[in-house]
Amino acid sequence: MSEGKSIIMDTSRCTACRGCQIACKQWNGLPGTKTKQTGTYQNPPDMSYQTFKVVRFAEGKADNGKPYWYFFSDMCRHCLNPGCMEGNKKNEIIQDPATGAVIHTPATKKLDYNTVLAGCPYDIPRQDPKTKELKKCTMCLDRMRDNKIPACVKTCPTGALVFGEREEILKIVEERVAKLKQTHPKAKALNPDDVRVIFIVTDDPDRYHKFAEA
Amino acid sequence: MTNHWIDIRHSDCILIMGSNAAENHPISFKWVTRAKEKGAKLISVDPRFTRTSSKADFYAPLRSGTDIAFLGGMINYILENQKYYRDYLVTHTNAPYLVNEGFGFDDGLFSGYDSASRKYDKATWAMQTDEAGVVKKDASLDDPRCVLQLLRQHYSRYTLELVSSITGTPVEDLRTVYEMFSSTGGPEKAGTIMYALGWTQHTVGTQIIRTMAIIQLLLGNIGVCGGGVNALRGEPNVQGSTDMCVLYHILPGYLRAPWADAPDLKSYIAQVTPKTKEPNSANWWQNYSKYIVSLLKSWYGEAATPENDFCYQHVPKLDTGQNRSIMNFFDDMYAGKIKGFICLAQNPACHVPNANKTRAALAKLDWLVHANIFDNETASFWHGPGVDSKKVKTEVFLLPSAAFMEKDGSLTNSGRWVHWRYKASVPPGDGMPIGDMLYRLVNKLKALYKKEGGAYPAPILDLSWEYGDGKGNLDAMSVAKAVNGYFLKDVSAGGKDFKKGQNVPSFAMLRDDGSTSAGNWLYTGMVTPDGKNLAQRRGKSDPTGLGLYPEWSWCWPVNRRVLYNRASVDAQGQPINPNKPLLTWTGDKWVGDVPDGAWPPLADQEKTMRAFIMKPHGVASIFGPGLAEGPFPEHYEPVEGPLAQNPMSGQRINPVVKLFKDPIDVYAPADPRFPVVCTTYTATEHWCSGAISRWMPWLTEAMPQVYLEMSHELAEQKGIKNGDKVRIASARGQLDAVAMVTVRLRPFKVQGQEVHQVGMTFNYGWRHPKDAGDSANLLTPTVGDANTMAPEYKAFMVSVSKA
Amino acid sequence: MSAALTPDQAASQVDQALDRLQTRTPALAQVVSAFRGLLRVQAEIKAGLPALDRPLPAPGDAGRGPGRPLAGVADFLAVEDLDLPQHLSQALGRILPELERGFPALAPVAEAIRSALTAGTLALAATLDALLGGDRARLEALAAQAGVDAPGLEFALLQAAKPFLERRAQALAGRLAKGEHGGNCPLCGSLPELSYIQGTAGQRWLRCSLCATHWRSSRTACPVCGNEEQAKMGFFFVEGQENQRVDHCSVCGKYLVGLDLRGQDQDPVWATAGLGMIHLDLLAQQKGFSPAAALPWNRLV
Amino acid sequence: MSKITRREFMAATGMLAGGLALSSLGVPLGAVQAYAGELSKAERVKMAQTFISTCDFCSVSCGLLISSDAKTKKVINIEGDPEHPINEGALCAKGASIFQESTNNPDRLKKVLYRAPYSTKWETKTWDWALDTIAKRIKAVRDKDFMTTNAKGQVVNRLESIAHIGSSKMDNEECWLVSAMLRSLGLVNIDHQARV
Repeated sequence: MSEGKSIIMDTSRCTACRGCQIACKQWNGLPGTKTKQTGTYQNPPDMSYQTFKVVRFAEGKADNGKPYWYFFSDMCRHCLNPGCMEGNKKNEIIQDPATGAVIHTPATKKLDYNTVLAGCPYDIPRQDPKTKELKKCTMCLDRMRDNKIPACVKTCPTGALVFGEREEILKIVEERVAKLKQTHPKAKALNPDDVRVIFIVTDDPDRYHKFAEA
Repeated sequence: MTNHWIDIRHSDCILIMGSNAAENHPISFKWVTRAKEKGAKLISVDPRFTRTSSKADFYAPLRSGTDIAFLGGMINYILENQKYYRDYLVTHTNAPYLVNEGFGFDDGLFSGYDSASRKYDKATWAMQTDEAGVVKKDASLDDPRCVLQLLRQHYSRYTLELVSSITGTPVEDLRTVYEMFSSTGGPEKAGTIMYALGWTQHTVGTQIIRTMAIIQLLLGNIGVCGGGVNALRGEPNVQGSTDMCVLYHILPGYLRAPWADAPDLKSYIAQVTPKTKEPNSANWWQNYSKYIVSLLKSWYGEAATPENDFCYQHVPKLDTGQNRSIMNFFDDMYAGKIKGFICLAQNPACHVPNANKTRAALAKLDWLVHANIFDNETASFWHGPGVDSKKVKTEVFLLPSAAFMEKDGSLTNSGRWVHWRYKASVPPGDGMPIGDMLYRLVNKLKALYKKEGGAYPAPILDLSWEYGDGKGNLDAMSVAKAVNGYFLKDVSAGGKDFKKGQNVPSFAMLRDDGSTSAGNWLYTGMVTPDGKNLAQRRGKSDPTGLGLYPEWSWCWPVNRRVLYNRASVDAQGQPINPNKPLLTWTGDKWVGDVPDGAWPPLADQEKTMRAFIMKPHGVASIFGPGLAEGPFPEHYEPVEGPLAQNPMSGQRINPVVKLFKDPIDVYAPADPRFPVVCTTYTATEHWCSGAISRWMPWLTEAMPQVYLEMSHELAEQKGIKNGDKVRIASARGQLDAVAMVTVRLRPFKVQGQEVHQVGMTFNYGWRHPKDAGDSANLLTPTVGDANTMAPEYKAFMVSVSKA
Repeated sequence: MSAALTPDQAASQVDQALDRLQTRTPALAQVVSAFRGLLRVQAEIKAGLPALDRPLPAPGDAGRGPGRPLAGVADFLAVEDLDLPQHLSQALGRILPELERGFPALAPVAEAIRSALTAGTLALAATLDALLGGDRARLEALAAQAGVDAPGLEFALLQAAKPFLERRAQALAGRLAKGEHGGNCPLCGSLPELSYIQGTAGQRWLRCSLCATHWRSSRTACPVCGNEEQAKMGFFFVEGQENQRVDHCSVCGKYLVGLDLRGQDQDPVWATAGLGMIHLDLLAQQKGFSPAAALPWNRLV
Repeated sequence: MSKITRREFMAATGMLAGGLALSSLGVPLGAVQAYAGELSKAERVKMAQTFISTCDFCSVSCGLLISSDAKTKKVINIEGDPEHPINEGALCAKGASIFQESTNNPDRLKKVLYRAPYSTKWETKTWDWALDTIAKRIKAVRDKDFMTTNAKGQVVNRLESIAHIGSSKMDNEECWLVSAMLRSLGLVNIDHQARV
């Protein structure tokens, strides 16, 4: 299945400048939430119905005893056959035929949140406590319909986020992983055949984020 | 910087130490990445594993305040393993110079130290000279009194084991860093250093940079593409504000401020003008008199005449060696000796060390004038935490200022490139550019003194001040032209004729007979004789292909993009590294970057000049007697460090550093009450004291509150979990913050014992946002570098406990 | 460039673009229908052309130096894989009915051209050479000889030749030097028809009004006269349609319509892009500015 | 533009074809003219200008293009300057936030504020009052404490009871003016961010 759009999130190029996190807020008109310092650079702490993208900071001790510090610009994977759709009653969660973007429509307020969440291997959907609607990244479907690229990709200064036809994106993923493997044997793409948003990592996926890989 | 931002891409090995480019100069990291894509290696040396370290090829930790030990070990490594570039040393440095027999070093002190006055008598640090006064040299570099041998002797004490036990850096890491960087020794490769406040903010700050300069000279990395000693300056126009010398000890163009023991211009010029007997030495500072007279003419115009020493008496004189830097006059302010304080676009209540003292000092003022674009902790000190406004007598004037995009003017970046910036918008409400405030204020002072007279009115009345646009506002372009300087009478120079009132095209044409003016000789040439402002240029040509962009903006001096570039060619004037031809001699002229002077290459014994034209003898100083604490950098512990003794010598701290005596200026070295080393730094999401960035909502969303980074080991010891509220206390003050327990900070093994290190941001202040926390400078000590008095924010002692 | 389209694909691409344009700005419906036929046919003709890639002679003085276009008229028209006069007459044959349908006032000109063609009194190659070389006298003489009103002949012949000129320019584009050029097309020397901003760096590109070549130009200088004084330049846009704008310059009195393509996924259909902004042309001309290059759809005031 | 010889292209399209106005080709323009008129009346046509500048945060001096409304002068957009050789159009997250340093940030200081001794609040004042008062304050202290000679009797002509700091957030011309003003007043307590 190589039609529709795809995005690369190449963690090896990300410097955690957090431009994507802020561009997503601005484009979707999401408010700057009141946050606290909880002992991490990562803020806001997690996704919510008001935060569709969070740059995750993960640190630990590498095999050579030196620290490592990985940055993971987390977002919905827009799966080819989305697990969250198992929670559908009629078609509250749809898949845009042209781009493949998975959209939680306002009708999701009728769904059982836990069933939908259970279907998602990446822990993405969040619920608005007041309206009960499920909210998440839309791959900027409105921008794509106006043949624009997603806001987060547009603002990324280092080329860590790339957008395009799925065919071309899969080729770029292959080239980048091959090059990275020369210096980082563990380099790999996460679930490239099941998801449209393909993360590239250079170490064990769970060192980046618990739900990095399905 | 000796080089510039784009030049970093030419480097084969980049050392980022004493700075954090990926977080604090993010776009400079683009050029580091370009260098890495061509195979360059990036080394990150920092007490903490930062975002820069996460992108480095090699990371090594070190304890705050031990940079000279770390770099001293590298000098020793370079010398022992013959990594140095011999011809470069012999040709361009004072390595072959023979030093007087009287010079020596014993147990941490150089010869000539007077412990009473805590100063050196530098007589014994002189060179051996022949009868004609020319320095004796040994080009074979073997004579035991030659500088290279003295250097070898001095740094032979910096063994890998001793350095490791001081810095806490594992021996293996030291060896790897030394090998990686010293591989750039010689002509084929170039290594560069990117440093910032991590180096300058120590009591040995200047000497840390001196140590790196020696390394760069040993490896032949100065004056070449991808080399140099490059400071990543923090503020947008800190280079310009330093050039214009808003500093007590220098006048615009780095001309030393006059001292009381130079009663007239002649004695001042004699005091400051360097002399040399060395052949082929341009000794550019011999032109000192032309620059000071041209400066006085730019200030006092017609009133400055040869008869009245060009108004030399109008300029205030310091007592010989008097130091009026910020910590000194805040000390006077705290003692009630300062009545008025003018503070423009700066937030001392947050960034001067020992904030409790600073904030108490502000309350002793009669009046405070503050101009800024947002309110901050300084302007509102009178209603700060724990302050009873009704008891504070200080009058405060808070003047709303225009931001940078609301006025015309120029700015100089770290790479000495001067950019003209255009007014794109208007300030809100009654906001006004600071330039306009100054323009109006001086006009009012002139009127007052003309009407009422007063103490010595002449300097105010004689000051040239016709910088208006005819409608009562400041015309920035007229100031830029005055800074460039004018011919004050018709003259022919450099084979051309110039009319009175035309701008001078180059500082080589400035005179000391009063026929030229120049507000800052370094900027002469920025405005052409026909009035064109070269800082506005946007030419994209790059004929050498080395990223010099000679037609983009203008850079001082005379648009030379890499300083000391004559060191990049051999005696015939051919580039020592052919694939980075910064400069080439074509037989009758130089091609490439603007050369450091048009003289032919060294082969032409008769007419040539040595590369280091700003140094009296034309060579760079491996042996540098100019600084206060010694011709060779020596490791001393921070004034408030963890160790009772300095493992290197009997001298625990810098022997010439100034200590403040007031009870509030307490220091607690090796004090069990404060066992943890602390350093301060900025976060990417904030900027300096946060006086601007803390007013931007989604920057505070990403970085909401002050935090303390600490190791897991220390956290366990104190029973602290990640996210807990902790209290950090020093001998001077305390502050609560959120604990960030991380693997990116680890305890150091120092002299066999475990020393803990923590770090925190200084970006916060009580004024805004409400719960963000206050300034880290409540903790920092009032002590500064022995030469510059840059405060020692980067290494002091604290205690950490659950709040 | 996207993979080569067949003539039908090219024509339907123009149709879809014009439909989208019409739904987004209904007021342009009549102008769109006037140009639809012409633009469809030109797209078909261009898609059907061979490579036209006969190399230019070694760059003589004419082809070098700033502001000097790469191609002289003769070299531009010299191709091996096409009989130009025959192609022009076929192209005219397909263009003329579209002109009659879209532009009623041109019916007599179309008629005159058809009869001149059958009578063999219209020297197509010579007329095109005179037109491109800017030789007014010769053009008027050839028009008179063919018994066709000169402005009408020039308009029709230029529209017929446009597909050829664009396809030929495509083949020669590889010879252009990288980096920035001034206001004139580096290939044929003509003035731009529109500008656009593209790429994360936000660089400005210009599109040639004659041969459709794209070249990079400074964002802070007037694309037509090169003026760099910011205060003498400006731009305007319609609130809500921020990705369309007009840049104007009071030094040369010219304006240029422009698109902000940053964040766009694909290029627009270039042939129809200018047509979608003629309300901006009108606003600019009402403010006293004149277009950088005269185009069929921008003489409005 | 350089002289183009006859054998090269002129702006061919500007020659005769320009003579055929759309209306003269029989294309009805009423709808377009009405639409343009409507846009102008509804003031949806925004006139603006773009100015060259550099970022006011760190000392890399990334190039900026600042666009502001031609009438209200309010900043409507700030982006990286694609032609600037150092940043080539790119900006870091802070540079991209500098829009909030403009008048679009409601917290920008707008009034001249004065706090009287022992007062608990700010009062609003005029510029003239403020600058007149400041000039008087400076003159009063200077006339009283001006030192012609030091303890050793050497001529010094200096004033030690007023101090100044600031600033590397000011332009070169402003820094030069303040340097000249302070020396003419005889100040020696002079410093700024370069040292801290």
